[in-house]
Amino acid sequence: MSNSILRLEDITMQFGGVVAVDNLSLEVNQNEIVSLIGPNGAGKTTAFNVVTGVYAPTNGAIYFKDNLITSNYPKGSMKKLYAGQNNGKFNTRIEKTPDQITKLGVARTFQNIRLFKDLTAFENVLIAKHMRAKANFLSATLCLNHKEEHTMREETLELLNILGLTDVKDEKASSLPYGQQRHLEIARALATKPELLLLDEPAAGMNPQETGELTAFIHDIRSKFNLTVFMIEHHMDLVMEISDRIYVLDFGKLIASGIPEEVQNNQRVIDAYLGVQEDGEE
Amino acid sequence: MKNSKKITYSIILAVIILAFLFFLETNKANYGMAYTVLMKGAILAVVAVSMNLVTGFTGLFSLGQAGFMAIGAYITAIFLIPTDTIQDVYYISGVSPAIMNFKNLLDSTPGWLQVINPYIALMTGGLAAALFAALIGIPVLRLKSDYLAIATLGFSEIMRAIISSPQLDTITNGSYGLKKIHGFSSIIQTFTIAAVCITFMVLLIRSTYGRAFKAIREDDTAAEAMGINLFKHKQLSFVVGSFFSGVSGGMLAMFMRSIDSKTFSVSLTYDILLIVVIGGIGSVTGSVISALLVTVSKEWWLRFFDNPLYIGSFQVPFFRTGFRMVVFSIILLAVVLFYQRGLMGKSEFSWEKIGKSVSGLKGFILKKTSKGGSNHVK
Amino acid sequence: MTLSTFFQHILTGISLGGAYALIAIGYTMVYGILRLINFAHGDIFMMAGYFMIFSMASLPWQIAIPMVCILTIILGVVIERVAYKPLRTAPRMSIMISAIAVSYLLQNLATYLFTALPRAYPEIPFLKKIFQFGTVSASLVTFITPVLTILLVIALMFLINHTKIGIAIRGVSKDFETAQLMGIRINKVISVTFVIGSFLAAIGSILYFTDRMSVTPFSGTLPGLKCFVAAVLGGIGSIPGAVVGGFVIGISETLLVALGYSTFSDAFTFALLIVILLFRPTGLFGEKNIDKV
Amino acid sequence: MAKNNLLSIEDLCVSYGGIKAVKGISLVVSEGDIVTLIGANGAGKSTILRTISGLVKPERGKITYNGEDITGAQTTTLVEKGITLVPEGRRVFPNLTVLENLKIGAYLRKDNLEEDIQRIYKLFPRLEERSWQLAGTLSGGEQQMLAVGRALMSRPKLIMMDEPSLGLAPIIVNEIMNIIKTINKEGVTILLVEQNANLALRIAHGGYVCETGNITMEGTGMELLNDETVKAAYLGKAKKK
Amino acid sequence: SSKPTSTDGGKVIKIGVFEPLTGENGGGGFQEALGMRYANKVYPTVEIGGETYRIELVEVDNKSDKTEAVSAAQNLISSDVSVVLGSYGSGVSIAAGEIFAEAKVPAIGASCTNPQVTLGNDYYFRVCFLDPFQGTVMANYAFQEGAKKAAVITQLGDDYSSGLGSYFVTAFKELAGDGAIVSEEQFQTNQTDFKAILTNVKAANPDVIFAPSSIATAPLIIKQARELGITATIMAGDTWENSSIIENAGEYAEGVVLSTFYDEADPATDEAKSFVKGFKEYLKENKQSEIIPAVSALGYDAYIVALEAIKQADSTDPAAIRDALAKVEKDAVTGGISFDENGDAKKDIAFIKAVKGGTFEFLKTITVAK
Ligand SMILES: Nc1ncnc2c1ncn2[C@@H]1O[C@H](COP(=O)(O)OP(=O)(O)OP(=O)(O)O)[C@@H](O)[C@H]1O
Ligand SMILES: Nc1ncnc2c1ncn2[C@@H]1O[C@H](COP(=O)(O)OP(=O)(O)OP(=O)(O)O)[C@@H](O)[C@H]1O
Ligand SMILES: [Mg+2]
Ligand SMILES: [Mg+2]
Repeated sequence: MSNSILRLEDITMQFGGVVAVDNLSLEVNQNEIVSLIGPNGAGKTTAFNVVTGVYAPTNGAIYFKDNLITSNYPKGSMKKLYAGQNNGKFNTRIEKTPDQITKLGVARTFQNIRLFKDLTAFENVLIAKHMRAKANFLSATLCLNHKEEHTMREETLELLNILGLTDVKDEKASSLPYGQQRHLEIARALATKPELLLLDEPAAGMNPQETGELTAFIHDIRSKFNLTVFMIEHHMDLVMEISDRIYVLDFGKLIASGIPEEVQNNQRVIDAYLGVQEDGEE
Repeated sequence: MKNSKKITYSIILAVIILAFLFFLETNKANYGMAYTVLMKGAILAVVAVSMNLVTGFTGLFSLGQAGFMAIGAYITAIFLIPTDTIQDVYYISGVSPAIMNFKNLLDSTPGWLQVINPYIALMTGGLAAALFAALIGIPVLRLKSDYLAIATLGFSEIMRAIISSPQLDTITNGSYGLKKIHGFSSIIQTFTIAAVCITFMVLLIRSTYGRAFKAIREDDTAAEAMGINLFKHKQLSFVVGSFFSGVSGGMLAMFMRSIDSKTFSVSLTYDILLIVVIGGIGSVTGSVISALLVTVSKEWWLRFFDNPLYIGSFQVPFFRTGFRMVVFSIILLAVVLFYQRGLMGKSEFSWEKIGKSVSGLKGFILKKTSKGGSNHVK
Repeated sequence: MTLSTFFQHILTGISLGGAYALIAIGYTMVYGILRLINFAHGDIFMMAGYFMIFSMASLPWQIAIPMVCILTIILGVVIERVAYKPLRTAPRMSIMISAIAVSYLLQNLATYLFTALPRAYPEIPFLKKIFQFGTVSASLVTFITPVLTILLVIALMFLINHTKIGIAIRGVSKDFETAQLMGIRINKVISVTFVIGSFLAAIGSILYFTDRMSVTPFSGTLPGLKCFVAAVLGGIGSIPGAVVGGFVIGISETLLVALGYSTFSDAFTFALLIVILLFRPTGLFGEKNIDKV
Repeated sequence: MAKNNLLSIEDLCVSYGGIKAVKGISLVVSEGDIVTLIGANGAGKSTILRTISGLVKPERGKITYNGEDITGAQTTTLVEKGITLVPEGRRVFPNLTVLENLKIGAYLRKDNLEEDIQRIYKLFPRLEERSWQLAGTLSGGEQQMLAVGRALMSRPKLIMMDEPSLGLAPIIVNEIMNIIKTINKEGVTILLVEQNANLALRIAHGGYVCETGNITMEGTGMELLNDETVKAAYLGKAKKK
Repeated sequence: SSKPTSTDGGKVIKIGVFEPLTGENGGGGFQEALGMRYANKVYPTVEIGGETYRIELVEVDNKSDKTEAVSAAQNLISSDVSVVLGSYGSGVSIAAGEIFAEAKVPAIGASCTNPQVTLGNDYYFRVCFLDPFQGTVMANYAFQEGAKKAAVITQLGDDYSSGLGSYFVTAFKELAGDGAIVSEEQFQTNQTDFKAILTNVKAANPDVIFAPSSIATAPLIIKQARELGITATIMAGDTWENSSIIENAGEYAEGVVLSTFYDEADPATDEAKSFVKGFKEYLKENKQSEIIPAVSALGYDAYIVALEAIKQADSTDPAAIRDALAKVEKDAVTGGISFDENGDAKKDIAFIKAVKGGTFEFLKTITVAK
């Protein structure tokens, strides 16, 4: 038995003529922190979307804890349009909806924050607990589940506490400053009790100082919740410091992978993504 | 405020309302207008809250209420038309043997069952509406916002066309409608049923399922990513909402005592939507208050606009028939423009708020009187 | 059904469809920019009918027609200013209720002022000229309607897709704030939309009522609903969609009645709509929901 | 320096409902300069820019542009006067194509746009590749490029950018900074809000530090860059390596 | 219109006017109410127990809407009316019937012809004949005039239209054979386009078209039929005796045949004579066309029958008035009125009229045994 928690096998995602993800294979191991980087439009977010079931891939398969959770091959009009590889390799079709995948233990945050804007921070997190609640709708309506309800609320408070949001728990999500909204998104994702957490640009819009704090924080939650973290990020400080391994995408294709030092010095990565670092900045 | 205190207040309020209703019931003859209008308001409150559940809390813009109400109303009506007059009701095409058999079967049930017959009728009406909702929900709930609205509106119109079609004359009495429907025994009964329905929906909204509904309303993609099965929850909200629309349709039939397909046209849905929005989308208390207010003002308080008004011997211009509805439309417009988020917004009634405003008022009065006092000294 | 009966039906359907299309465009355009189902649109159309009655009472049709267009446009723009503009930042539902309130107001005002009795729609002589082809007979308006519809739509499509104001209209529809940052005066652009929508409603009303000959305060209700359905069927927000929707509904409705299903003609229309939406959840030409995750 | 003050703000206060977001700040942007505004999340930077653009009405204070009082003026009027804002969070028109988005950026211009469009394409080749694509389906970074490109289309005198590097790949971030320098050399005045304070201060003539609605520090780019408190709070370098 | 109670202090008895003044039937309801208002003008007072009571009309608008009818009716009860007149449109009358019966206030329908209005309701009376009678009359007339094939057009969901149509069909089939109805078409409420229906009718080539419907739809049907080249006689029921139809349909209306309750050209009673004269003036005052709508005459009759009952009961008590009504006999505008055990006027004559030269011209009377 391998210790991989997530494995993408030859994933291709094509929108009409645009091949956003091209024959991508990668693996994330239990308890690792892995980063996915690459130029804008390289297909990183799309890869996350495929993993979380927002899109069904055009071709390829995904394994979560060695179970096949997604598998697809070109169909309909895509048969003609398909420009990727490994055509014919896959012949089963498994499409799970995002909620089913979350239930399996994969949670995510969004590149463009998507909180429940009009609800309080507390409600935002509490809602994410709904999935694991056992009460059916009648017993919940008739308040026969107060024990469960009570634990849900307790756990929510605890999560808010961990993320430093206790003070603002009764404020509307939309009125929180950006940084706290990002934290709230993570809290909400954690409330679904995931084993694998996908973070899409968690440090976007934060200053270097705040980004630095995020490093420690991600380490913390990994150990506290026994998580695996798979992250997209453009802040190289954060990525290089925190990642156990890094994958680099360009035009949907994997162009490099390995430990931070290897990637950092890979010429293709420098040309396509990192650029020449100006002095003083790293 | 302490919980126990809140409960005490609530009980006191409930007792006051009950006493008031009891008073109305015993003095029905003198307060007929209040009696009728409040009864209708209570019925509309049920359907308004049910629409709010679906549209306001789950974000599913549904305009099918009239259709679901029609289902509930017709089923309730068939239950509640006395068997001896049923032939008179279906005076054109006669009554279908199936209904006749069913009525005879009902009449042969034990007495206690017949006593709760109206409740069974309403339940059945609600369940039938819910069943229809479940069926059409499967294809239709995939649609987004206005497309969903128009599809449900379409369903409601289809329902109406089916009900009024000559082919169903022996069941729905087609164009002629159903009459002689057994009504409510008292206004207390109406209010009790309404209260039970609304309480159930409030509890649902407050439960973990209700929170999931709100999540879907706020952002369905995020909700799905949080493990909420969109279809299951949308369907649940839609079915429960339709159940209560059906029940309120049945109640409306009991209130009107005679119904026909025209009653359940699109404009009924618009009227309900109006109540919901005026009250505040996402506020149950808002819907209830607005249902009572809108009904009472439209059908009672504003009526004087329809009659010529004299001040001395001077006849005030504009006051004649039809003016009431003009005024009503203008008031409506003004309310929407003034209260953009409805009377209650998204907030609910709470004793805290009452407490706050009471103490605010007290402070205000105290200030006034103290000012007045100083004036006095001068 | 004989061939001539069939042609007669087709003619009726196309002409009805043309009038529907013109009204449907009004719905679609306002929706396109404000995301608002302008429930009052059918009633603007009805009011245009009354305007024509009163204009023609004292004026020749050559003057009455432009006059009706102008009055209708003013009505549309005033409604926008009074009832919708103050609600720019309000929830969508509130604007919709405002629209319903305006619709009630127009209906009630018309009842109050003109009574609920139908009023005869004046005849515009040349439009009513009757043509006879064998047993098929139709007045000129029957032919003019679809042709005029198509012409107006082509002009409109050009406006929307290839002019600055067109891009602005589409831009404003998605984001008022950013549109302002581009230097677009959103109120002006919205007014332009209402001008176009009301103008088409006026033209539609002239064609429609000339063919149907009397106006009541509720004359706008059913065409309003039908045209709204047409707009949704075509994909609300899309102008070619509204036109196709208008014709589809006009023709299918006529043919259904022709086939003897008049009881279910509306039901079928809605059923058709639902079926189409199931296969194309945003109507025939509606833009897909671009909500990138 | 005898530079003309293009934009000056005195004692500006802004609040949302009851919450005070900006509490009496003053700042000056000289013509031809790059001025940057840095500060933590929620400090009120975006609010300042939005107020200058007329999207938010100030509670108190005065904004002067080119010697003219523009406090509370309409957004469109300000655009006509040459003030453009690249809003926070991209805000491209999702239902317009990339090309249309660029065109709408030049809404008030009546001359030929072709040259400018080509210039933008040269700056961001990705946009040319995707000129037909609906902007709503672009990736985050592509949208950000489009937002910057769109703002340049109006040939503004003063361009305000709210975190233009948000979500951009490092190589593009450098690129954007170069672009800012270039257009500044062409005579455009720039007010820049950036989380990447390091880069921003490096190219800026002057800078302001904003904290919970107040300006706490100001100076030239280099001064701030070398200031210990700024280093500690915003450059994130103090403890590194 | 009436003056308020407060100004003159005398004794007052209230009569409720329950009519749709807005909504779908607003037009007809208005005309019916005009008849009542005029009657009130002619007979503003009544002697009760030796005292003169001023009669005050209390009008409420039921908006042609059943849901609103209930509260509108309740409004009348709350205003302490002694008797109610109306309503135009049977649906609202039926809905309100329960309320009146429960409050034990008698109601007199003027033109609501549906059997259900009075059936099983001891408090509802009416001064007009009933749909089954009217439908049979028209079928008889058509058959007598030599029609062999008839088409019927009715409005879905409208009990008046559908009911009348259905009685016509039954009667005509009996007379002319089962295949005599060559086309049965229905249309939707608010529909304005009848071409598709009419094209079908045209294809069936009937001798007569029976199209009972509302005032608003009538001119549309007539004009569109003629435009399509349909030459068959178009016939309808009482609602069509309304000048607005002639105004709207213009010359197309020529030849349209309908059954109605009375004939203005040949006033049967003294009451009728003075009514015709006075009411034309009144119509002029109210800026209406001078053709007297049948519903106005019925509205007038309902009022004077109520008046007669009040006199006979010699009381303002609704229950007493109800009992008086059951026995009342009165020569009214539309003929002698007395009620049978159901509360329906004992009328067995219908007047057939046709549109000629822009007015309704009397053709003949038809009597059918009920
Ligand atoms: N729904 C869609 N339709 C068409 N094209 C799409 C769609 N979604 C993404 N794309 C295209 O696919 C490519 C990959 O997009 P994706 O969002 O995955 O990029 P990314 O790597 O996350 O970039 P960034 O770092 O800028 O966020 C982009 O070129 C984008 O334009
Ligand atoms: N629409 C709004 N309603 C209520 N409060 C708001 C709103 N917009 C901003 N705020 C509040 O105003 C304050 C300043 O926000 P602003 O967006 O200007 O900060 P910022 O400096 O741009 O932060 P960031 O770096 O996160 O973009 C914050 O506390 C924020 O929560
Ligand atoms: Mg991305
Ligand atoms: Mg900001």
